Amino acid sequence: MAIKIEDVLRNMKLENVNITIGEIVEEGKVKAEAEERKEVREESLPVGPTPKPHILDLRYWDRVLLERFEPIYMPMQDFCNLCTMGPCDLSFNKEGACGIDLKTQKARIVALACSIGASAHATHGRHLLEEMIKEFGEDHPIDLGLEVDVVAPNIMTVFGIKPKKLKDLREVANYVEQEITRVLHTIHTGQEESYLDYESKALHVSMIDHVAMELADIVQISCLNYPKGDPDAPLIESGVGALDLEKPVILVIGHNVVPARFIDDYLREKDLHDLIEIAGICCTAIDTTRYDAKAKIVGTLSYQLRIVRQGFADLIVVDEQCIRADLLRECSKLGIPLIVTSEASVRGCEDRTNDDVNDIVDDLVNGRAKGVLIRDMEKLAKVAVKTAFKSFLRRSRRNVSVNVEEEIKKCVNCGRCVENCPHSLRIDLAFARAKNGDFSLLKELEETCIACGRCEQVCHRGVRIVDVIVRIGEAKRGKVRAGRGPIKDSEIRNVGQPIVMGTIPGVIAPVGCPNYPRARRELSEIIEEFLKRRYIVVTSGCHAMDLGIEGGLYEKYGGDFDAGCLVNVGSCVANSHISGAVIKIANIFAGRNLLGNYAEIADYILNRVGAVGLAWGAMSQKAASIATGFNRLGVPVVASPHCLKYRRGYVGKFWKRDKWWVYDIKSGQKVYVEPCPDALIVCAETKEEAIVLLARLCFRPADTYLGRQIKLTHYLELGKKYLGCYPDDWHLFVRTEQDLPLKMRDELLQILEEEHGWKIDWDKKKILEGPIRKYDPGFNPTLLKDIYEKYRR
Amino acid sequence: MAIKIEDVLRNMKLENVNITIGEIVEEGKVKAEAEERKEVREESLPVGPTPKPHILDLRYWDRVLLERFEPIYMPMQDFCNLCTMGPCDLSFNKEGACGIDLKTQKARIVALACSIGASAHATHGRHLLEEMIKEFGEDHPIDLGLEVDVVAPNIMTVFGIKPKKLKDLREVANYVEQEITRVLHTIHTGQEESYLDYESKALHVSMIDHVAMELADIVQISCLNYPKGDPDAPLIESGVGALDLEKPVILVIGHNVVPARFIDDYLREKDLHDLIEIAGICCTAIDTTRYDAKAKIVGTLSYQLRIVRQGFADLIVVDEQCIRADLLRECSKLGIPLIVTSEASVRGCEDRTNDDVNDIVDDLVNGRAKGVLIRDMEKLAKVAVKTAFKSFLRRSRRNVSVNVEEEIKKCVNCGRCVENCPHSLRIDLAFARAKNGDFSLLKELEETCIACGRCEQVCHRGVRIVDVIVRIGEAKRGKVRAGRGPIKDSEIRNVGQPIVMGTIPGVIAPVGCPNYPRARRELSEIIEEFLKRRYIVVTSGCHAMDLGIEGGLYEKYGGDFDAGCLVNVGSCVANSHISGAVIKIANIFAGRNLLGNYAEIADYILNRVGAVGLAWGAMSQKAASIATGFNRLGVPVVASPHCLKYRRGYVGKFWKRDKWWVYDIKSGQKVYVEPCPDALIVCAETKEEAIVLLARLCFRPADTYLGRQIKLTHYLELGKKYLGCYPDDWHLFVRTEQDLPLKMRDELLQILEEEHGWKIDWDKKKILEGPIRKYDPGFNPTLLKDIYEKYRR
Amino acid sequence: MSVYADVQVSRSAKALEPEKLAKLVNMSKYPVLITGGKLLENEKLVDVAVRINEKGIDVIACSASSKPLIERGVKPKFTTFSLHYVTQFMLDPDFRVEGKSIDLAIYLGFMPYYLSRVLSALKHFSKIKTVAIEPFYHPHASFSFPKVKDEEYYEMLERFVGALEVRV
Amino acid sequence: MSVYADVQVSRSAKALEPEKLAKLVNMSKYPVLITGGKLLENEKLVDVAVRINEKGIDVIACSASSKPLIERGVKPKFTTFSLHYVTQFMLDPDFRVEGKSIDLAIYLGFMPYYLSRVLSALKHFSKIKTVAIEPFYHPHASFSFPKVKDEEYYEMLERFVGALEVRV
Ligand code: SF4
Ligand code: SF4
Ligand code: SF4
Ligand code: SF4
Ligand code: SF4
Ligand code: SF4
Ligand code: SF4
Ligand code: SF4
Repeated sequence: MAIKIEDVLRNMKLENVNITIGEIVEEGKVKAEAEERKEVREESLPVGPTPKPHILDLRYWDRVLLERFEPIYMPMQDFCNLCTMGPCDLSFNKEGACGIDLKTQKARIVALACSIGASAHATHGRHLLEEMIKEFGEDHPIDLGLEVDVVAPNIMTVFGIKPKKLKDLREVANYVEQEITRVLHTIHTGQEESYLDYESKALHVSMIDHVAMELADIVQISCLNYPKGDPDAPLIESGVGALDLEKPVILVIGHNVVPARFIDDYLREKDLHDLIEIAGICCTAIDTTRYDAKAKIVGTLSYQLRIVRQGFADLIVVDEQCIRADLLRECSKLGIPLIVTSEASVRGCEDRTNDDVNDIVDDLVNGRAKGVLIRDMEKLAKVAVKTAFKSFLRRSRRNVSVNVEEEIKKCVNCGRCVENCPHSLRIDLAFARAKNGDFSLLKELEETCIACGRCEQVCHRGVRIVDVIVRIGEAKRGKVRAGRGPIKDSEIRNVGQPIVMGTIPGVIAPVGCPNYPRARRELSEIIEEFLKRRYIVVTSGCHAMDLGIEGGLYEKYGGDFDAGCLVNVGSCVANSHISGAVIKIANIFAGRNLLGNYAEIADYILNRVGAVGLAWGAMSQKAASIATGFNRLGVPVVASPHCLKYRRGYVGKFWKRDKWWVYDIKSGQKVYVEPCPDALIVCAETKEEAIVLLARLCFRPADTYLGRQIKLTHYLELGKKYLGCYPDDWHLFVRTEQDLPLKMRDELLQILEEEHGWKIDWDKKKILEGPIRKYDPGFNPTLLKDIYEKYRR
Repeated sequence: MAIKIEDVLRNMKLENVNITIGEIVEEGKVKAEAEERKEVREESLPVGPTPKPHILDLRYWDRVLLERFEPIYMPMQDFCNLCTMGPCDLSFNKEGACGIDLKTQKARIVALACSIGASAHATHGRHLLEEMIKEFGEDHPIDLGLEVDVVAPNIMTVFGIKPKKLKDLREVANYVEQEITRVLHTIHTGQEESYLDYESKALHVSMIDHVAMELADIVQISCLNYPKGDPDAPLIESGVGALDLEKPVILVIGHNVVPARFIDDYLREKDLHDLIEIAGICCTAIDTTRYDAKAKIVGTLSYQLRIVRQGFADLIVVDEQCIRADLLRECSKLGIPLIVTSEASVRGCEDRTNDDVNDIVDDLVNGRAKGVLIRDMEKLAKVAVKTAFKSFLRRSRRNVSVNVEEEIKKCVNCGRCVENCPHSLRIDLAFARAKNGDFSLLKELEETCIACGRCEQVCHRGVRIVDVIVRIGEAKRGKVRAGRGPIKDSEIRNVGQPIVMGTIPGVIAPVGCPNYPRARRELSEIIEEFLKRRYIVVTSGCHAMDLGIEGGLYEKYGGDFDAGCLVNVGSCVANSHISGAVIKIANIFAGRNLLGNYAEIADYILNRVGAVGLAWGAMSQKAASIATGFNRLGVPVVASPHCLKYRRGYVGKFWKRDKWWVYDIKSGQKVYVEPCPDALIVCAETKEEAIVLLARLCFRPADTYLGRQIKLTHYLELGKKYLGCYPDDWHLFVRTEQDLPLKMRDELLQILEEEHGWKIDWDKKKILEGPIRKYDPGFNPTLLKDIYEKYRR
Repeated sequence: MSVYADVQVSRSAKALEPEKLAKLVNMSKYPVLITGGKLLENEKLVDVAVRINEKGIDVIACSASSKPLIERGVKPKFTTFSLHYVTQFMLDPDFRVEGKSIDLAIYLGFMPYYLSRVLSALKHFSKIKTVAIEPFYHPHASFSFPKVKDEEYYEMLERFVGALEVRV
Repeated sequence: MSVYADVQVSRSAKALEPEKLAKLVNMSKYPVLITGGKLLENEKLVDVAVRINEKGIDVIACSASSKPLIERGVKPKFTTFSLHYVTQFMLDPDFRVEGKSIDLAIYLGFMPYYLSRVLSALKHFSKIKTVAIEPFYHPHASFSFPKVKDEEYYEMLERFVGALEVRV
């Protein structure tokens, strides 16, 4: 008896009369007033209690979160060897020579990972800022288009200013670097004694990460003519299959658009634009195509080794982050020239910045230099283009032939590769079957392999495992909508109410790295389930690529930020527009002041905005800080099984009733509430499990009964579909019979009575006893005493 | 046939005629001219090629260093699990899933450790700077006393300005934080492919660390009325035995003087100064006694647990870094109140900043609050003093009794504790012997134990091992000269020439943490050997304390920066005065321009200034960055056996002749030189080995023959004394018969002929053939092509 | 006299024969079977889980493995919470399944690296005994199947199920 | 079918009986004995080193252990370089001691944590075989004494020295 969502929606319309009461009304009113005073606000915005917060300033909010969402640690390593008093055996939560215990040590490592992640975006942002100031002047306006007035929600909420010009961002960058340094300081031996305080640091530096990302992205949007919140940003030709291999191919890899942009400009300037393919891997791919829609996206991190091994890249230019640490070795094996451009990723290459262009080109093409460092971007562009043409002429000399059969024969099926494969992929079995002509397992292997190369490191028979795998695959092709940047204020105005009411059942944000095998395939399946159900889907980074290349979803779903959309905001740094969008709901829709008002905003989001992140294969330290930054803002994240390796989750216990309470501003009471969301970061093993979990984490205490009905409908349906039954805890989300989907109401009431012992008035079909709390349309929850007091006054 | 150093010196005087030629003359001249133009210089100092360098700007210098001083890696761990693609087995230099190999991964960890170290000092410095600006205004002058004109040699050389007021340091702090963030960024998965580039980052961020330390220390000296280069800084009562236990004892632990200072001020203000003991552990001890010579130094890190367990501390106030991570747990077991004050080290304590003083005091004294966070230093002072008095009244209630005999009886000599002891100390044997009434091994154990508590973590019999050990020890007592801060310009003027000539045989700088067992005892033995031989000894941090408390050396040796002195510059951050002093030699004595001129200065130091650091038990990440910062500046460091756990050394190969060359500015040629120094950071196992090694690393290519004679004399003597023979490589340092100590000349010439096949003209007692190079008094070495070209012009 | 302790691993699972593992389960007070995502792909594992359940051992179905189990008539005690949640619950001494406290957990059908983390958490921070009946040896479990060849794995499962006593 | 590889240690030393260790040394082309600081405190170890040297095995004396050895008539090939230096040299395939390339190194008398790092470096980055005849089992060595009780240690050293053939 599947329930059709359309029916529910239709039913709801009938009942759609008296819902604009209570908080919704209040918020509407506040909003209207706020709108009127917009001009005034611009000049004299009030500043909240915590502008430029340091570690301790928001600790009280962290304590609230950590009380509910208890950290869970899953050590990767029983020992610590961070200082020379070690190594210390901390197993079973013993203490090391400095007195630290295992849990605290794990929390310390998490805080460190988040610091590294934040430092990556901070450095990226600082680099862009200084580059753009050099080029455009420090008075260049920050401009995300006419329809984006709240240009920097993260910066406003955290730092407490609304930046107008590039120069305003310099003090933001200083602040970001200061906070990262301060958190890093705490990693030093001999500091925290409680894991809760390291978690507070992880949360803090990850919030800073969102500020850093926002800084980076608004700089590049403002200066580089990227799409500015455009729902119809162009569709980019993507996938290996999209490349025109008749042309020289310049492959750009990394996260920073600057080198690719100079090459692109140079090509246009010299009218060579149509003669060369610029193709990208990882976030540089996304940002390059925001700059020039004719550039192409090859794919995600797991394509790096694949592409190199295929030998058709005539030049590789790398910038920073997420670049394989064997790229120079791999390229030089095939004679592919490599240019490095970033201080972060020099790879031992000689600095040739001051050399003659032709000398560098010659050295690269002839293999005298395997890779070179060029720090001058104009020179880089010249060298890159010349090298690409010359190298193209030698492409045929690159020996990339693989005798698949022979390689397969070499294998003795010993399984050493499997033990070393991060996914324990059964290479041995795949090869064994292939020997007998059955290539199905090998095909399957190709689909799931992340092309990391660890298997090859241990094969004593020298089987070219990755080469075989690459040879088996087909060149994928698809379209990815170019990263549009921010969500427009008007869009927020439209969806704010349905999101907060719950009538848009949720915002699903797939963001992260696809280093979970099968992620490419599974991700699209998960997301399409939600697109069909008209959730808002907003994506970025490598996940955004996969949804296009593997899923072909951009062609099917619109780019407006509204129910059933698929919005690609951009590269990793564009994640700040996702956190920014939820912040903007609190501001534009609900009229909450942003400036220096982080805790209030996060509390608002946690209780009202049913947004959930999905990191189906997060890999990097940046992924850790991005996710943790969402967490501090009150946005839960579902992660792939690999993410357990981050060692720490924030997972609440639904069965501990006393953990789930809020202050109700309306009634003036502390009330127990349903446990929603009941985790801030939690892993799922299968896509089926992830789907149900995502739907579950969209519930919010402030849902209206209409919203709750819709959310419950999806949750129950998805439970039936994927778990084979209604989920264990659906009844916890029922406050009143009105929360129950109309068509299922009788059935559900019966279950509540029989299985959960609730008292039902069957005449009126009313629930008499059972729910955690009564439904009150004016319910106005907060977890913060100061917010409670402020609004009670 | 021991040679008396006095004889050598006497002999030298006879020959002391024609030595002020060559470079020495040149340098002298330049110096004189520079002096004359001082006024002018002040305003229009030339700026060298690399002001505010970023990572890549000094990479060329790093490459020079790393070419000679090859990194050696000693993995602590075969696996990497820094990202969720791992864990990756990197054993035997295999590559992980991101493509990184084991060496590069180890270098990455080193760069990370140095970043953490630098971030600690940076945050400390930033905190002091903002605190002092708040109190003294941003125009408060940077003032290190009349005799210190070059106030900030590190800042000048790296950042390229000479700061005059506090506000000038703000941009320095911004730069420091930016650079740390940039280096941290490179730790992110997927960046470097070559260990050399991670080493370059480690070197860079460690150079930044010295800038950060200097910033911190000149701020506190300028504002807090510390000794300003005073050779007669007061002698501080130190050691547990120095405490007056009839008074309430406030114990301050950490690295940041601010909380202790407020308490001290409050006591003076309220005339309670004589009624309370303020005593410190770790660097806070040093800085508190720079502020108030009546405060007392208890000792180093390894005293933390000892003191707590003895129960006489009536209140512990901690700030940041190097604080045991079990302090709150340990204190609360005995009912010792704890106040935390720093964002870095909150330990789960509640923030009571806004509470009533009496409430906090009551909660602390009654144990309702085990520890509290107080962020307002004025309130802290009040709470601390009240709490100390009240807690003092309850001191007798703290149960610290240990029945040593009973504990010893409990032990079954299973050895589990030994396996878990970082030093494999034979607790089992010590207890076994003690059972039979022989306490000698237990005494020995007490001497070597660092009181880390790991043994107790695993004893299944619950033996109170640390308590027993503490009970066995006696309360040490000694005097430590208060940290004097910078070396005066006039002192540099006096010793610059003898140091560069070599007639002061070397500068030995014991800096670091004493977490190597026996370090306390051994350190003093090592250092006294050099004091007797009239080396300059300049010390800081925990080593500075040990030399007083254990060695009693301050009372024997003077505090002027000159031959045979023992100068304590101060806490960890005062290490910058040691790097600063060697920089000042290049500037004040040799007239080299400092501003933005790092590579030239470091090259000068490496080739001419026979300064060597000694870290006899370095523990922390700060120790790593301090040492590595010295290394980039051309100063080698000898470290204790524990320091192998830093995983990386910089150790040259004396037998690879082609590694040891310089450009000679005078002759205009590339010349092979003696391999000196032949390591930048290298470990020794025993104090005997360390002594010989220190003497060996004092040789410099630019030594005059007089200097070389003296250095050889010590080296040969120490070889005989500690190795039982002349060292293996002494002949490599002989360029001419004049290099040979007069009294030993015949013997040595004979050895050179017989064992090394040198040709000797026995009539003239001249060496005809054999040395690596001829001695040339005008020899003017550099490793940098650009410096060579600059001075050849 | 002893190992110099810088080999960086603490307690490793005892690798036991299936019969011995079953005996441990038989001796436990309230054992549960926790099932993972491999049951969605591998009918044989579903079968094993069903038969373990038939011996009277409660099932907690993770990773959506409830679906095939329910189809085969199993009534899992939980169906909705991922292994990450379930582990967090189990780490809390207050956690009860219908009033009962889990003292032993059997794991079947999980990705190895995923399960490994969970076993590590329980090893360090709880007293619950963990038993991995997986095709990989799991060092962080209390007890694990030994390293076996693929073809032997199902036979070992058979032996394990066979040796389980029916609980009442 | 196999171990799930997150136990974080690679190859561990074979713990062998003294006679077997001696046999390995006998079979090597150019073995050296490297001595450490414990010789300054422990006359028995000096004795062992002297007797190993008498079997024709060259000594590299680190940590100032040359002093007692020279007093007993040993002529170490090196006296001045710390173990850190010597290891750096040995990691270089060009390194020769009087023209000879070390293929096996015996370690005696070092602090366990200090030696452990060195053994780890040689294990990962060289082909030289390392033999630890120390009172602790050294996992990173190629071969090591097993875990023994204190009193047995000297007896094992005796057996080791006894089983060494005289080299010519
Ligand atoms: S930081 Fe603490 S636990 Fe880690 S190695 Fe150092 S002393 Fe041991
Ligand atoms: S390691 Fe090599 S030989 Fe062994 S199974 Fe894998 S591919 Fe085959
Ligand atoms: S390349 Fe593919 S098969 Fe090989 S180890 Fe990596 S993920 Fe496994
Ligand atoms: S999503 Fe992850 S893998 Fe992809 S570019 Fe961003 S950080 Fe790198
Ligand atoms: S950083 Fe590289 S080596 Fe380390 S765990 Fe990640 S993929 Fe493996
Ligand atoms: S662990 Fe305890 S019982 Fe065993 S030797 Fe050490 S003190 Fe004695
Ligand atoms: S407290 Fe002393 S004896 Fe115990 S483990 Fe630490 S150093 Fe060893
Ligand atoms: S010397 Fe080392 S242990 Fe001592 S205070 Fe400084 S960093 Fe801490």
